[in-house]
Amino acid sequence: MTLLVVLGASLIAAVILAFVGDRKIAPEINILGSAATFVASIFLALEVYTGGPMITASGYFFVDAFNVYLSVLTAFVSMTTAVFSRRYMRHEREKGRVGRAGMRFYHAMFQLFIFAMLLALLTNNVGILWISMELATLSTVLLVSLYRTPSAVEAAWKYFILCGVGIAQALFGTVLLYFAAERVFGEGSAALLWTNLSQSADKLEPTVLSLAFVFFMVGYGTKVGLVPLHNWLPDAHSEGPTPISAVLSGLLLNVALYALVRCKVLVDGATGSHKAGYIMMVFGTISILVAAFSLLRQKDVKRMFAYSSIEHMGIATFAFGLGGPVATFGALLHMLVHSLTKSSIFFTVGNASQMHSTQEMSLIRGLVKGNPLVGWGLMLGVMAIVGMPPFGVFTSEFLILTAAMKDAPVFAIFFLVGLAIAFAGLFRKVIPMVFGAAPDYQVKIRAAHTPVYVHMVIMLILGLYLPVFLSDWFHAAARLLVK
Amino acid sequence: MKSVYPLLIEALQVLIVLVASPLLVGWVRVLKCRAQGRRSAGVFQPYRDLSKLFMKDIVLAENASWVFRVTPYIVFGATLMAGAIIPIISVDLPLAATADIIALVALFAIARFFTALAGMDIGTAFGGMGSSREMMVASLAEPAMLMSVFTVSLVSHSTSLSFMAHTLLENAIMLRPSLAFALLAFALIAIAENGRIPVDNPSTHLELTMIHEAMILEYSGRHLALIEWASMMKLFLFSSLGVSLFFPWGIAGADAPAMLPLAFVSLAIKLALVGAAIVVIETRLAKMRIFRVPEFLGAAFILSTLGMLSFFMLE
Amino acid sequence: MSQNLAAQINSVLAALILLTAFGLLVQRRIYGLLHIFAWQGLFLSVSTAVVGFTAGLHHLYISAILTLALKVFVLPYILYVLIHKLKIKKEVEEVVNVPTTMLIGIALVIFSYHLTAPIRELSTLVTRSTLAVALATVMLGLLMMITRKKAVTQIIGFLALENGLFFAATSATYGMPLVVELGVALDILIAAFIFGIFFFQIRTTFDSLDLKEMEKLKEED
Amino acid sequence: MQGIPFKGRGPWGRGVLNLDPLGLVSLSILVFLALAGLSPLLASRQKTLLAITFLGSTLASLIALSGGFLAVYNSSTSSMIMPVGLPDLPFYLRLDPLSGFFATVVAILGFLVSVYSIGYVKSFVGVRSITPLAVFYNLFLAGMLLVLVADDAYSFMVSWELMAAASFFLVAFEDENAKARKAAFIYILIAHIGAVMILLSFGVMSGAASGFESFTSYTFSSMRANAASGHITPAWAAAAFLLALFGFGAKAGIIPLHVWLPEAHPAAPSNVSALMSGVMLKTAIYGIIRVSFDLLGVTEWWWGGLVLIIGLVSALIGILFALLQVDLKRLLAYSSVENIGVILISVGLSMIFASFKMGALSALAMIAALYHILNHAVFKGLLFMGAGSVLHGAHERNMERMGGLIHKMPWTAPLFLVGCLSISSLPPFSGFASEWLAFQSFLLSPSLPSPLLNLLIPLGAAVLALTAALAARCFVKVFGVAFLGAWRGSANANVHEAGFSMKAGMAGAAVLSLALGVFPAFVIGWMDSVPSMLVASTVQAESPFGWLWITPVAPERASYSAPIVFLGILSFVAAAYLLLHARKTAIRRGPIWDCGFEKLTNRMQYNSTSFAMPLRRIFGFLFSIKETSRAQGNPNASPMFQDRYVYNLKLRDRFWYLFYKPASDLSFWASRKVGRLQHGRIQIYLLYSFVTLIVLLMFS
Repeated sequence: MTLLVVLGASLIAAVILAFVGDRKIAPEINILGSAATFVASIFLALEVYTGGPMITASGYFFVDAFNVYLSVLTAFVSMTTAVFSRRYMRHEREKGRVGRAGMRFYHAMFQLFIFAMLLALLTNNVGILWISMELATLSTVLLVSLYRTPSAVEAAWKYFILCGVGIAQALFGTVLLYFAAERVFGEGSAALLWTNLSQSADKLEPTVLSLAFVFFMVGYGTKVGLVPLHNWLPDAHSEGPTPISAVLSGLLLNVALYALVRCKVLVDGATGSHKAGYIMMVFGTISILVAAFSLLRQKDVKRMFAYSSIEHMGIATFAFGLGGPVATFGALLHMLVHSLTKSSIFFTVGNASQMHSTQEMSLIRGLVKGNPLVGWGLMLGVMAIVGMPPFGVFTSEFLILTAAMKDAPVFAIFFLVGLAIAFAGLFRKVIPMVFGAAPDYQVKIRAAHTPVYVHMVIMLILGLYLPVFLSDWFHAAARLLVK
Repeated sequence: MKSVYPLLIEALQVLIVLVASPLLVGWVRVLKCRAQGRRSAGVFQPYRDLSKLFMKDIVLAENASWVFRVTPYIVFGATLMAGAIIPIISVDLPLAATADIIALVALFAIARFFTALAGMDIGTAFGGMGSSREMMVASLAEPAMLMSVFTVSLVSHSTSLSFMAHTLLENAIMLRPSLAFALLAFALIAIAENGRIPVDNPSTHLELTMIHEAMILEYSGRHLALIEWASMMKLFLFSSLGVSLFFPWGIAGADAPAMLPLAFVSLAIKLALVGAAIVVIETRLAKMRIFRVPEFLGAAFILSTLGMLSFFMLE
Repeated sequence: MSQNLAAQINSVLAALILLTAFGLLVQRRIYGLLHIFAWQGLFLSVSTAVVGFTAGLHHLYISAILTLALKVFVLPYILYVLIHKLKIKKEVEEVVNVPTTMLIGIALVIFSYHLTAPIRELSTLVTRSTLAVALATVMLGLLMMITRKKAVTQIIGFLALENGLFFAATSATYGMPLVVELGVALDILIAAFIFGIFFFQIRTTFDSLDLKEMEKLKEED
Repeated sequence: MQGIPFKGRGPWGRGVLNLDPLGLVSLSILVFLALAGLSPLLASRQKTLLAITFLGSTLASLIALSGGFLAVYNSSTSSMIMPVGLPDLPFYLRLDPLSGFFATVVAILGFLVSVYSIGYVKSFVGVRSITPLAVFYNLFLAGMLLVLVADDAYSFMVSWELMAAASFFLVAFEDENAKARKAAFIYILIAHIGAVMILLSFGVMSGAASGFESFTSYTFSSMRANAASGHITPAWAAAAFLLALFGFGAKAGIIPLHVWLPEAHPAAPSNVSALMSGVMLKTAIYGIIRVSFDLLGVTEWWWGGLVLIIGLVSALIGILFALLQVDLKRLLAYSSVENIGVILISVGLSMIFASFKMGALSALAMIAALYHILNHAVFKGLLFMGAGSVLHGAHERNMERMGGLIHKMPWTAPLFLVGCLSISSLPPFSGFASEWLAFQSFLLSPSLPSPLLNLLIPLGAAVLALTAALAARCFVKVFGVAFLGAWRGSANANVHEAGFSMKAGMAGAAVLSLALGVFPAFVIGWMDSVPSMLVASTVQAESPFGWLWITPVAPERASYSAPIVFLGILSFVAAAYLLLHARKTAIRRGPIWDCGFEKLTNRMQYNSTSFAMPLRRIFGFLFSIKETSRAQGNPNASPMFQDRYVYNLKLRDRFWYLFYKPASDLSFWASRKVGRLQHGRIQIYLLYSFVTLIVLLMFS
């Protein structure tokens, strides 16, 4: 029941918003919709926490420790993003970067996007998982090109084509999976239910599944933004409206990684080897290194943080590939803290670039002088994202690094290099942006600071005092994922 | 008696250092004049100089601060303290236990530190130049000195001066390469530390060649007297340290008051010989350019380190 | 109709699909591309129907009809209208010249055959060896997207790739569950509308559909 | 939480009242954190903020001081568990003599500097907001104390990075000048890389245990257990040691990881640089000792050898660089590199002895190291505070424009002189005592069974001696150029003496460093519990009037009685003074001798550059020196008679060009190459995914 509310709220909101259009109350409805989703997801979480993993009668939906926290996270971040985008988009509207149709489209598609992601998280059917991933892509494509600037259109086109092709390959993987499962469960959707598949994964044909994993890897990996499938990501993040960049790198990447991990579990079960894990480790490490080195040379602030998202997705992928209880725990935690941190960073970056009406980092200066909340928000956010305690990212990287040092010391060296370079790249750009004197072209804006600092506080809490229920979930999920 | 005897020795020793040091300098001067075919002012001239200076009034530089005025006393005190801990005539010297060879080097370092500061206090180019050069010499000579005495203390398994002298006295005369190296190094360092030719010339006031004299150029009256006296004591102490470390024979052993006269005589002879050696060196050699000095001291440093190495390798 | 016959028909259709895939690679005129693409869709739906008939799976008929509607009529029509409206140049321009593309294509076919060889035995009698064709079609579609310069041709390549997927879904595995089929069809439809919108956006912003216009976003040195 | 007795009720509840050392230290940590949290609320009232913050930190430091002192004094080990952190990895806290000793060091300097800061920071009030300073100053102190009491990898890393971050913001405090920002960047970068290496080393040490089935393998106790039970193979142990050594070394500023130090210390406010140089570097030494002696246990002698060599190199090169500096605080920073080197020399010796199971000698070297840590904290703090009050009184950091400050700053000058005397290790001041101990432990080395070491160690002693002599020379230069002579700067500079609290802070440090020098026996007796905990043996040999002497092994080996030497010098000086002042003699002031050249100006004095010139001639090969001198005026006049000459000396840290510039160039080159990936052409991107697909298919 709650599950239906979780899924339904955003869908209904989307429909309503499609009709409300550019009215004054549209943002409020937007907030309301995602707030409802969030509340419902909380209740869902409570149910799962008390009652354990639940599966709906039809078997189409399945909620366990792994996806419940991701859906709560998704609902939460979408809510804060809605709150943030209220003022942000109003400012954009006043500056005339978005038209009436644009606003209508923006709000409706935002909710649709949330719906797609929640569907992808909660469904139990690997086929529907694929469909909702595709839906998530399609619903954001035109949001990326919302500003209709040449670069925006180009970015959106690349996003569309690359992710389309990638996701198509994921479909091929799904087909192969079904092809193998059909022989065990017979035809019909029973053969696509993840629960069934995971229970009797060892019966599945290993050759087919290892073939299927390749397609899953390339397919969902494209959406996770793993190098060398990442090229759409920086463009899409830098050209879209900031709230969209926030949810893209905060949520969509997570969901894609979630899909990939779900598939990896099946493949591991079938092949009984650790090959999939190694593939993921290699992808993760390459992503960390490439992203770190690309960070060094960025001029556009949102682009830079897009690369940092690639780096962190690489870390999480690496950790999932590494396996083992601690690394998996770290990876799950990392997905959580990264999305919180990165979305809050995008909020502050959005405010900063509105203050200077540019995304050029060389023109953004003296934030602390201009607006201490924005300045310190950015500084703390960056400290959090590079893994400085007492923020949550540190905790996850602590676990992942120590585990890596034990199980894969060779990778740990690349890790060290990557982290160092990324740290240097971010700090050498951010310090002059935050400190120093404020330039004369800096303007005051009415920015929403609450979302930023709410995220900060949560990150702080996660870094200093990880709640018991979370760690229980993570342990449960780790047990689920580590065979 | 038992308890008084060491105190007597101590007092006697301090007295000797105070009184005999100008004599040594005088002796060196006399010999030098002879060697260079000049008429000398006699062995006791240094005493006359000192007393004259003590009588004179003081002219202070306008810019001189309290550092400048307190320096002579500190230099004098530190040097005399050093004199109180080097066993010259007898090994059981109570104060010898309070400060070992490292402390001894440090005491000379204090004196030098303050002299250099005083040189910079008045604010002339000369003072600064003198201090700079002095500290350059010192910064190379001091480690070399430590190395060479360390070699001795490795041989004698102690850094306490009286114990070192004692052990060297105890065991039979044998040729140790390490000690030979150490002695050579010590000789070079002693020359440098006391500002003798070829490193420095105590009797010149030619601006460009001065080291020690440049620092104390502005001193006068009793200040100058104290500093001069201290430097005489320093020469005396280095010579006597050298002889008591490397040629300790004749020095009075543990509570053997009977040996004291003999100790006196032997000390006198040894120091006379040292003086002669100094004269020979100073008349044979010419003062070297200031930037040759590092090479000179580098040689000393290498020698002393070689001494230590040879102790580890050969003994 | 015996299994054997069905298998023969099916493999013929598979061959035809592969042929059309190659046809897409060689064809130099856009309208020609559209026709070939429509033909491919037709073969696809027919083979779906055949499989459904032989296996007695009726939901496959639905997907066959869907395919027929979408891939043979709707999408080609949309594309036709767009090309007409936007006055796109009628010649296809490619990055790599045709013979090379062909050779690569051949190599890809061999590769995918080799790849699917181990799982041929698992496949059912009727649809044996069609998986290789499906994979080959997917890869040829990808190859086409890589080697063509125009947005339109890329889209066609993309759709051809989708055809390959469908073929795999239907022929190799007797079709996915109906929900999935419907969902996928829906997505394709949305995608079609989106690229429709895109063509206009691109056209208005760049007044050309040449992808060369869209190479601004990069790490400049 | 095996092996950790749940002793000591924390600072909350009745815990405050009982004198559990850990309770006291954690109480002070809480006070610091509370102050940091409080400060932003007072941002509007800067004056009250100033008072509350620094009085509060003074108090907190005293509490920590008592705790640390007690822990060492009755060599007690107490531990407790704070219910924060990961659910199954709470913060384990533990205060043993080792951490107690370092906590004492931190607290002592924290106290003195906090007193000093009351006056020093006042000069910022009105100029800029001191709120960040107040916040991060307290966080910084809290972080350092936390590092010392942390007893598991997680809480250690958290507090370590807290310390780093706080000091980063302090370095960037005067953020409008780009140099400070750059310094802060370099600092935080190197610190972070070091932190990651430490993290990896913890990973090695804990990973060997339970294979991460549970998080409790992150506790230090289980790491100890691993090392003891031989879970860690020698190779892994070596890896852990090396990672830790370089991780901590980056923070300690060993050559060649020192480059951040001379940038960050001048940039930071002087009270902060006093803390950074005085105690923050020591936390790194703490880490090295903790990991090598406590967690891993020294097994291989080459560990000690490596540390020894690093120490020697850092000491010698550090002091040489220091000698050539003209910026006072920069010079002090380089001298900190030297002192860290000196400390590491003793630590290395101690490790060597420990690896050969020579308890007594190891303890002696350890004591030498600890003693020098304490001394350096005090006198380097003093010197930085002095530099601060010069900066505050004369608004000048460049020694070339100083001089004669002794006349204008009658208090700062003598206090600074005390600092110079003890850093030049002259008796009876504190520096000498530790140097004496270090030399003793060198001279006891012949009993080592390894011939290689027997050759290495004399060289080590030589280098140490050379370093000490050069240090003396360096600080003659500092005091002589800055405080003596005549003012070289602009004529209308109004130089004024520091305020009361600043004088008080410096005076405290000066008295302390004299006391540490005169009564070493007490100090050693107090800190003997540290080596007895680490290497199970102590140094102090029995002798009559034990408090009067330090007699490392046996009275006949060596003995040093600082009080008597002090009294001796004093009495001789007094005697001379009294005797000479029995007769009244006039004292006239006269002009200095200008050897006939009438137009002497203050700029003709020897300045810092000219003082160091002979050294440049000798050790020039170590630096990258650019020396230019050209004549200004009418070109057709003979070069002899130009109206002015301009001499320009550029002196750079060669290591920057040896390691760091290549590294950054390399990474930028790599990023250019990587940037090519983002080519812009969508076909290329599709090709990437195509190729990826093919490759993966081939491998599957």
